[in-house]
Amino acid sequence: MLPPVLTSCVAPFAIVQGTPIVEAPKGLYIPPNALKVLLTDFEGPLDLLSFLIRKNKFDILDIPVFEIAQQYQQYIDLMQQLDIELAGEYLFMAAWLTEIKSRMLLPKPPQEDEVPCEPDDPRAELMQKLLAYEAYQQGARWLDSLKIVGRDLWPIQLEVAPPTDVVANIDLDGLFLAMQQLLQRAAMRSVHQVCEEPIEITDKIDWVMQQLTDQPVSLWRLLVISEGKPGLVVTFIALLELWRQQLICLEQTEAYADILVRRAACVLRG
Amino acid sequence: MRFEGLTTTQQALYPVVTAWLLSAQQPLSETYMLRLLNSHQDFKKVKAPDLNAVLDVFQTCLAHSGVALVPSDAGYRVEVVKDYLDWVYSLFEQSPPKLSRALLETLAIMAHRQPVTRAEVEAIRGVSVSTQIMNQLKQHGWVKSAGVKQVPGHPTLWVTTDKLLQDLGLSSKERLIEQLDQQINHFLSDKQTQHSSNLIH
Amino acid sequence: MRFEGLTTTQQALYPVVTAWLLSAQQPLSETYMLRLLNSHQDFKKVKAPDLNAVLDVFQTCLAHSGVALVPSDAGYRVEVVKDYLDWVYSLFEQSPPKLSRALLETLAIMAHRQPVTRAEVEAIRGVSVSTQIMNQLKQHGWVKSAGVKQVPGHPTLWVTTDKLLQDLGLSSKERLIEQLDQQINHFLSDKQTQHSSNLIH
Repeated sequence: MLPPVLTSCVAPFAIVQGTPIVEAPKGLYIPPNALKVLLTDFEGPLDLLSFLIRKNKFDILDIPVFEIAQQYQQYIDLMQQLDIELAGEYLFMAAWLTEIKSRMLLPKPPQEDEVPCEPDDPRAELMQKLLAYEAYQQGARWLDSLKIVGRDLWPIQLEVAPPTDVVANIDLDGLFLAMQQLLQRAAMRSVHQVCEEPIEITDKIDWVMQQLTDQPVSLWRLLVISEGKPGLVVTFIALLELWRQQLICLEQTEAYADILVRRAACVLRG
Repeated sequence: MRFEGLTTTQQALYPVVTAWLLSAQQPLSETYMLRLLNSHQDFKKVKAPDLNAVLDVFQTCLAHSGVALVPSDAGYRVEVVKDYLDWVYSLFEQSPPKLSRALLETLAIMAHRQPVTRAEVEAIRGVSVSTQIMNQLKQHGWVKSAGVKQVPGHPTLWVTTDKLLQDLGLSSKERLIEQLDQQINHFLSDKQTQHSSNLIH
Repeated sequence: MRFEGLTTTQQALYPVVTAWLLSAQQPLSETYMLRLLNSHQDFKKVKAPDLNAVLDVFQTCLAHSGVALVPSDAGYRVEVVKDYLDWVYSLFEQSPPKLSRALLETLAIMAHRQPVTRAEVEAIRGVSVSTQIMNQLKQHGWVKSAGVKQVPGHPTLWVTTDKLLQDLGLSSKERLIEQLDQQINHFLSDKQTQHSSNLIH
């Protein structure tokens, strides 16, 4: 079944051999997943609205609110039918459109001649917002058109060790970036690896005990990213085993907080 | 053009300029290279045509290779050309990043309105900016925090970084803002014209 | 040897290999390059002589320039020729050198996992840590040895210094570790979201 919204649009939704097709041929089946992809592709209510305006070739500075509101509502209904989780912003926009609609229905107060009614236009704020948003979409398209390092090109920078008297700049951002690249590579590697070296639980237990001191250590520090999922599982089992043997203590101050691990000995001493 | 066709000075210039272009960490403009060269005894009299002759020969040498000497707004840079980017990424066990529309929109607003809070970006986009997008922008090293806004809640103010300018091949932050301004104003005036012509007809 | 003298396969190989050599941050061995090439459909049958022909042409192209293709035990690497190092340093005077990716990665692991041995860092990075990088880290005063690990061979254990904290503008080592932890958490939770959103579509 074709959702009503796709057949009721004025604009053709396809052009076949030069002929615009306004109504879908009967029996055409759009897989629900494809439709879902289309509908979840919107970057929020303003994006959906500007899509509708473009599709209908409306003037953004003179939006026919009644038609737009109706089409918008149809999309929202469709999204809800398909169980797409709707951000609150979408519903807020629906309410706003309804409000503008009702304000436009109110009789206009008698006006002094020749005074333009524009400032009182109930649509003014919405049109302003849409305009600003579309302008930035244009800005984004411009950014996208640039050749961007990493995506479109890779600058050549041969490594030259600096002379000893030169002080290098270092900042946390640089360190974070390096950490990020490392993690990405580790993630890629774990995908590529076909046969992995087994990680022995006894080795892991030894290693974990070496890492632990009297000071609590975050569980994260014990996880070796490059070992991938098997590594995580082995570490987890190793920790459970150590815990069972009462060699370590596990602490968590509140739900979802970091789990802290430490040697059990310090607890006895304390 | 071949190395043998260069003058003696140009031949002496060639290794210096090529070493620079291949090891510099940012694009090198002609002016910048000339200034640096002229400050040295041997190359006091070097002029733009000498530099250009050297650049020409270098370009010829790089022909057929996977890299090219590319001029941009910010200057000359040697870069891996797009066709071979995937090969370089395979060496680094990575894949080229994809930039989503949401990310580019957020970046455009941040660049144009900087310093700006996340809430201000959200007000323009009409939807919340996901933590994932913020993380991606930070991971690319394109935005950084620059203090907090002196309003209740003290939200972080975001600005773009020098790395963004380099990655986009732009010479300065002013240039970036100016270009975005142009794009935006162009768009707005287009809409205005369309609107007025609608009114007439 | 000229590009035109190469076979068709070798000509197709040329841009790939040159892009690799210029962008790799460590020496590339013949074996490694061949393995990477052979894993690709187009270059399944490429053998050592093909690679060598390509390297020869590249060497010729770099003649007279300020860089050279240098073979070593570890593999091939394009390096700035010693005579022109001072010229490259003059670039650094204007803008201090950025730290290499390899150095930052090594430092990030050392900071996060300290005390840690060099072998442990190598295990995480998946490549060896060069002596040059260790020397640079020590020279900057960012890492120091803190005894040896009680395992066969007694490898040195490395920790970060107060100078690193100062240079990063951090108050304590715990803060540094905590911040790196946060990065990892962000990454893992991003991966998770990406993964689950992939499942939806």
